[in-house]
Amino acid sequence: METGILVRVGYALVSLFVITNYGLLLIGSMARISAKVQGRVGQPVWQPYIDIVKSTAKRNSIGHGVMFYLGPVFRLAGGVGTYMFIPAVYGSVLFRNFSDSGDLLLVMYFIFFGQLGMALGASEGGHPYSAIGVSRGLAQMTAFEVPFALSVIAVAIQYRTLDITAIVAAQQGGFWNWTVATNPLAVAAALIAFLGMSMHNPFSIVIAPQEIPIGPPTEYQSNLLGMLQTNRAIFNGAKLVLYMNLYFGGATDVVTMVVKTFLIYFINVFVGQAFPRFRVDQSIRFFLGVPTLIGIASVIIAAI
Amino acid sequence: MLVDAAILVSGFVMIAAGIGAVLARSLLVSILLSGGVSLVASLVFLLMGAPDVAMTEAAIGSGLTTVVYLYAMARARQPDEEDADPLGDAVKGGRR
Amino acid sequence: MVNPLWLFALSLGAAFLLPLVDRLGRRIALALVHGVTAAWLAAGIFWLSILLSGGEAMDFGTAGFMAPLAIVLRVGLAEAAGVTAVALTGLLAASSLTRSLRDAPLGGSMALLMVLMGLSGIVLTRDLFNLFVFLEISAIGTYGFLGFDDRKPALRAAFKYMIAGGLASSLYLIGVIYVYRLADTLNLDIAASGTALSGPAGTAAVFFLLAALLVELKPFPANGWAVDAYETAHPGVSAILSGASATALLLALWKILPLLGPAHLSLVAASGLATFAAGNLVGARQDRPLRMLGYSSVAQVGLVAAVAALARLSGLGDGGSDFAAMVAGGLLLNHLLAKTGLFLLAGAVEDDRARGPLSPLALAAAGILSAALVGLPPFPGFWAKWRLVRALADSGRWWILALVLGGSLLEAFYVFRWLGARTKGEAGEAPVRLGIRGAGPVLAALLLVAAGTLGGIRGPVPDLLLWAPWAAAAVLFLLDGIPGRLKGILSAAAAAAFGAAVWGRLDGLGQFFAVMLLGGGALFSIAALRKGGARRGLYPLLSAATLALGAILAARTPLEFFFAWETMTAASWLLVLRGRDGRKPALSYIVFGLGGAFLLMAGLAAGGWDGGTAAAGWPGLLVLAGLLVKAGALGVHVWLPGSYAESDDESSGFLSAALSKAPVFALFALALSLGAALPGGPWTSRVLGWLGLATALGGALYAVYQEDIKRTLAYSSLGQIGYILLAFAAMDQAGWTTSLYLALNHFLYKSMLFLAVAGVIQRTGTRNMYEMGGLIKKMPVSFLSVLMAIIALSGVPPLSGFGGKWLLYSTLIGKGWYLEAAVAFFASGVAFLYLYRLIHSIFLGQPKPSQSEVREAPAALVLPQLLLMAVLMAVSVFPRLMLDPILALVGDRFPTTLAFEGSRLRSALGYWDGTLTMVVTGGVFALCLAWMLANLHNPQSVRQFNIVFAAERPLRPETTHYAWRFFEPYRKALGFLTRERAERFWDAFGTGAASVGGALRRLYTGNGQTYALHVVLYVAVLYLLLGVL
Amino acid sequence: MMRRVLVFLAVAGLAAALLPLALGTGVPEAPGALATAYLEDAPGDFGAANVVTAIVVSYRGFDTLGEVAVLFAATAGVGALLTRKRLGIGDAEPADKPAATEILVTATGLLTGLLVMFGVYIFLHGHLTPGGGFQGGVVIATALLLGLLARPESKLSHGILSAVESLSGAAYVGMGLAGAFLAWGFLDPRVLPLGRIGSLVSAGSIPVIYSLIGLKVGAELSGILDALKGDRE
Amino acid sequence: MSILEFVSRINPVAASGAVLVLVGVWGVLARPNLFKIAIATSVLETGVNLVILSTGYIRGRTAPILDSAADASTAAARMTDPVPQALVLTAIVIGLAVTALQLSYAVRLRAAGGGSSIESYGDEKW
Repeated sequence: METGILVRVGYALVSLFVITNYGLLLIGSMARISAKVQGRVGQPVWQPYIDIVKSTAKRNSIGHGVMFYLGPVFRLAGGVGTYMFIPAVYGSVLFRNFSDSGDLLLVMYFIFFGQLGMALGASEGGHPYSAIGVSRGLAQMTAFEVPFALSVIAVAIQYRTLDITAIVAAQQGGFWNWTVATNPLAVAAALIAFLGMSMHNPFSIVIAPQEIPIGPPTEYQSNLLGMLQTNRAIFNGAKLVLYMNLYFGGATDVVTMVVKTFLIYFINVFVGQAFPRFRVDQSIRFFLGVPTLIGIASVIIAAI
Repeated sequence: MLVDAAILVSGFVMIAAGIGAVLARSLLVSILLSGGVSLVASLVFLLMGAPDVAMTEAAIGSGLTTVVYLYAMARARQPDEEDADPLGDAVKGGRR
Repeated sequence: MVNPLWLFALSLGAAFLLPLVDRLGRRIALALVHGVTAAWLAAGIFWLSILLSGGEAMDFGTAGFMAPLAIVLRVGLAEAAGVTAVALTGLLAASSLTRSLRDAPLGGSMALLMVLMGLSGIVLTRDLFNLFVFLEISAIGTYGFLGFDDRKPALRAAFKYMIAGGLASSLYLIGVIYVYRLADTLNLDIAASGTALSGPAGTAAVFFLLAALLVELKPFPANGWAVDAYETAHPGVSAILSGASATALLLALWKILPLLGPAHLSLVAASGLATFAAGNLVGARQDRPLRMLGYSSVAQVGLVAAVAALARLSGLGDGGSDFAAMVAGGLLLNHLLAKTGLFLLAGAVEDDRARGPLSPLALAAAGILSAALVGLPPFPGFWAKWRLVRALADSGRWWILALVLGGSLLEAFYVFRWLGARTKGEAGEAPVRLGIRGAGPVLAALLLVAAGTLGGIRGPVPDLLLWAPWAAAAVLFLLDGIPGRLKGILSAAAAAAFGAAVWGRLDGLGQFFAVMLLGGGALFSIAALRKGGARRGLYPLLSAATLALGAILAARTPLEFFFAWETMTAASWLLVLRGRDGRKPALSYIVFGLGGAFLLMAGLAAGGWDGGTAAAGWPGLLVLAGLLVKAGALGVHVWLPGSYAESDDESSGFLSAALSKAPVFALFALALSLGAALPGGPWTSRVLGWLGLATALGGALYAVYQEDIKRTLAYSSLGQIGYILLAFAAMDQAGWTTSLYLALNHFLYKSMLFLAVAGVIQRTGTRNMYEMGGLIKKMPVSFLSVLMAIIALSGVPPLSGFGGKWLLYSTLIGKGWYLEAAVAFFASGVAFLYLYRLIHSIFLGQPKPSQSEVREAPAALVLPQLLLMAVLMAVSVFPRLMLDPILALVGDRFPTTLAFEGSRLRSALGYWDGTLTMVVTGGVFALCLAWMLANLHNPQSVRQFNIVFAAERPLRPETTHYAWRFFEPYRKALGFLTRERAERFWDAFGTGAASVGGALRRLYTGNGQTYALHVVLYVAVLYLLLGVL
Repeated sequence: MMRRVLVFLAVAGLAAALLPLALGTGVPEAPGALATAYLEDAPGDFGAANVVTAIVVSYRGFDTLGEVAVLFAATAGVGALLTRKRLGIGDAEPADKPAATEILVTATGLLTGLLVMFGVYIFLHGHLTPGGGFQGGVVIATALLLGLLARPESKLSHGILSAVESLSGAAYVGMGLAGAFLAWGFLDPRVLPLGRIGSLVSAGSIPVIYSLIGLKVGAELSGILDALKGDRE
Repeated sequence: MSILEFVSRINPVAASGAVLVLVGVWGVLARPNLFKIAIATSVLETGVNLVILSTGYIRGRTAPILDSAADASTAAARMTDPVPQALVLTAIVIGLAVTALQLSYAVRLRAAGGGSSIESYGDEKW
């Protein structure tokens, strides 16, 4: 296990490179699929790459202050960090990342790191929409965290550990060992929470101010926006990997990982297309309703 | 026994006078009746072999006390009728 | 020994000659009056000194004969004390009476002499009929005294007083004569020695004596006449009535106690307790200070009478007369001095048209007197009440105990309400100075301090270290004139010195908390240097509160602990009261503080701390409940937000960061005394856990909706304490580790937040977050401090706060508290809301033009913040700095589930490597930062309103600073959770008590005849009860 | 109505307490031990024929001193309450002016003198016959009252009254102290020879004390009447 | 027990005194006039005095005053109890003092414009 620190950093960079590209392609392809479903042509799969390059290459950038600049840094660091704390592929030294820093709890909390920084940076922009977006986002976050937490607890009970690697290990040996088979309620709760977490429809009101010009990151453009777009890919990937690890048996190789995460993401987008948007207060009440009950049920099942 | 009887009779007189003193509407009558109670009491004291007390009761209880009452009534410009002037400020003569 | 008859001769001679002396001048006459009183005082003290040094009580006969034939006076300890008390009250009242006596007819001065002599006679005589004579002397003196300065209300009251007095003396005479008839003596000792009074006739005869004395003691409801007199008479007269007269009458009651049978004694106890309860209930409804003090007087006297009767009835306490003397005597002494002082003081300050605040000296006197009245340490009432409560608990009289404590709480409520109002006065009015009229109250206060301190040091708390808070307060108060900053440094030095002094005697837990409690005190003392000026009162109180926290740690016995605890409560209450709008919050602070303290007291007294079997039962639970009130558990938290918000900014920080850890410490100490268990068994742990959780969630939810920064922080503290309780309740290694870790962390980041916020408030002059904005550029250090603090508080890695979260969830899931874990997760999510808002509304968004001149906070605030940031970083990078000592502290009391492997902490479920997390995060952050900087082309800073704003250019920051009612949608969704149920409950509770008081006070119709009816009915009912008993 | 019921209940309750006691104790057959001791010892102890006086002035003399103090305090109170200023009586205005005939004036003049002498007689013989200082004092006050009635414009000399009151009171206390220093205790009358029982000069200082009481009481009661009349400054 | 015997056991002084006490108390409680209250108090006091003296009432005995004929040794067998007498003397004088003071207050209150009923002096209440 003991690997030289430089080697580990190198591995981590490779792992990061993989997830970045995968994340970008995933977004691109999903947008494409959505378009097809809706009968449009849609954007090219590599459109995210174009966006990032374009943003980064902009010649001018404006700033509102130090925190404004640091916001995207926090955001990107948050996304990268989250990924860094998750073992992406079970048994792989390359994709182990820095998962020995902490267990599932660390990952769950590190998710907030980027969001917090982003919120602060956006706030310094002085645009009211940023604050509105953040307030909605945070409000919704508190709600969807509940079913998610319950589901995580159910997993922890079930496998008697919070160590992600151990959780994956316990699910090896076929579909019937996966959490989705052993405790489907936990997975259901977690997936509903995922919709909120990804701010997909019907929980996309948070980014509604963004749609006017573009939401919490209203004031962002150029290089800073590029970082945010990069993060979107990495962060998305990290979360998908986490879900896969917790509920879908993890992955023993990169291909499995790609397939599984793609499918998880697909479910989400698919569901998202089918529902209208909730207002924030509605979504809060929603999350604290049925999904929470499902979560509690999953905990009870796991505990029995 | 004769003394007892006398005391009992005096007792009834005193009680009657006492009730009268409480019930009388005229304050003057009240005062006099109350003095009467004392006077009869002093008689009882005498009958009981307490001449000291009898003297005192007669002098103070029925005598001086009655005088004090009368003086006070006059000084207070209190109408004789008990219910008169219940709420005051009827006595204004010469005062601020 | 001086024959007391000389003194009577002196008094009478002086009184008889007074008209002649008066012809030489009123001053000389008054000097004679006061001189005679001084002679009584000297004699009393002389007797006391002889008797206390082992002298025997002595009897003095008259006319050359002794007991059965002649009247005998006795000088024993109680009598000597009584005479001293009466004369002392007379002299104290002189300061307020002298001027009025000079202007009134001579009758006033004569009446004063007569009253005091009569009262002394009541105290000294051993003859029942002679007692009647002295009762009449003091009564007639009182009647004359009530009206001496010709104020009309007092004249009215005097007439009512006379009617009731006449009834009482008639009853007394009837009693005396039948005692004579049956026992063939008028001498008390002879009457008590025989059995002649034990039959039904004797019982009835004694009943009349007793009823008369009880009526004279102003029992509920037969006391309207007295209360009217207290309210309307010259304050000096009221002081003598309430102090001296009550003392003498209680001693008279005490004297006839040997005549009483058990049924009589039960009557006294019942009547006394009913009076105590009703007096305080009605008193709570009073807004007229003198009348309020009147109700308080009757209540106190009722309590003393009840205690005396109970002590005799069934050997309450150790059964010895020593107990009755110490408790009843202590309560009486306390009442005497406090009430005398308060009447004089209230008379002086309420008499004036001046509505301004009190001058510092007057304020100190008022504070001491009120605190003494309520029974706060170190005054005599505190020691007496402790013994009383202990005895009541020992003998299982829980109802009485509850009644005594409940009544005391009510009393505290209304006395402190008055004090709060007087302290603040009305804005813009000149301060009220007492002048010569202050002599009485100040002297009374000093005597209280002296008596209480001596009683404590020579009695149950000889440890001088525990008195340090009072010493510090006194010294700093005396130095209050010197520059404030100097005092601040002294205060911080005192905390450090105290820490050094106690360090050696503290165990690990104590040392751990000493860092927070004393360190916090020193820290905020330094922070207080931010403002110059004298800052009167702040430093003495801050220092006293800090040292009291230290004393709590150093206490060895339950009483020492409680002593320090109440000291802390009192000092911190005054800190709250010192705040600009501190009146109302301070009142609720002290009422809940004392309510908690009384629960604690009951529990401690019942053995809730001794680790014995009682402690594991509900005495221990009472202690626990008391601590929870002080910790601010949800439901009894209503005192917390207001007091944290309205006190001075450094005080708020001190309260929140340091003082809130005192109950936490006590919880640990309690559990440790039971061998690391909670009283009441496993259910306690479960309930406590949920309570902590509810507190955590409630605190966070409430915090979300606040507009006031300090309220936000206050509720945030509430929530954090909730987590600490939750983890503590888990009662295992992980739980305790978590709890202690959270406590220390909370201290760190809440200190930073309050320091930063203090700077912000000082610079902007507002506490409303929506009135700020964009301060990041003006106050970067404060911003950084808040940023780090909120990252830590929210538990986001890599700062130390995450350790707390990780430990918490590991504990909860490991313990099987799954639902708790989920709710905790929700609560910690909610925390993000207010934290974000805190930093956004203040530091980010649009700057206000009015705040363009704002500068960084003063160095006194910035430097401590820098220090704390460094500490926070250090413990974040190296969690073992903090966790190793904590793990050592928790030790192996529980099965071990947590252990370090290098820098990695491993639990039963998972692991966490704080150092590695920090390195990875730092690395990733550096990478991202480098990328950002590398691609930053031609960055330009834009003007304030240069934002993309729907094709418009906003002109005013108000339109673009979205800050007011920030989480409105959230309120829409979850607002129902934060309806102020607890507030409403306590309000309803208060209203209920108030309406009971209101109903009771309808009895006080103001009609003298109704009062007389109450007297007769009271006697009739008492007689019926006597038959029943 | 409610009030009447309550008053009835209160009085009935008191009756329930009082009547059994008053009626149930019956009539004693003989004096108790204490009374017997007084009856047997008083003549020997103090040489007073009137045992009641012996008790009042000596054995329980302290009570009597207190009683005098009560009266004194009451007088002081009355005097302080009822000054002309407080009663709102102007300076010139006489208090009351009932008409008095010449005959009445003359007669009362005579009677007053007689009454004063009678009063003095009563208190001088207090140790021998019924009566004593208080009764004598009342008689003296009555005499002065008559004088007041006869000559309403006349005012009692407050100076003299007050001096008499003060000095006799002080002398009373002085007698008490003399008892303590010259005899066996405070108010012990045995500072003077006891004399033969039944003679005027007997019973030690009892007659002296009773006389002082008489003077004091007379002055005080006169003072009360005077104040009620409205003559106090 | 015959009625006569029963009556003879009752102390007639005590009985009348006790009833007078009740009458006095009733007067104090029932009549609102200031002077009436004072008068009732006086009646009450007289009743109390009777009750006091009743305990010294011994049938067929003389006043406790020695005349020249009798000597002290037989006095105790002939005389009544002197103690209640001594006490009553004190009580009577005190009663006068109280009455005088109470009346002065009534006068003073009236002079200040107050009414003759005690009900008009209820400004201090609750």
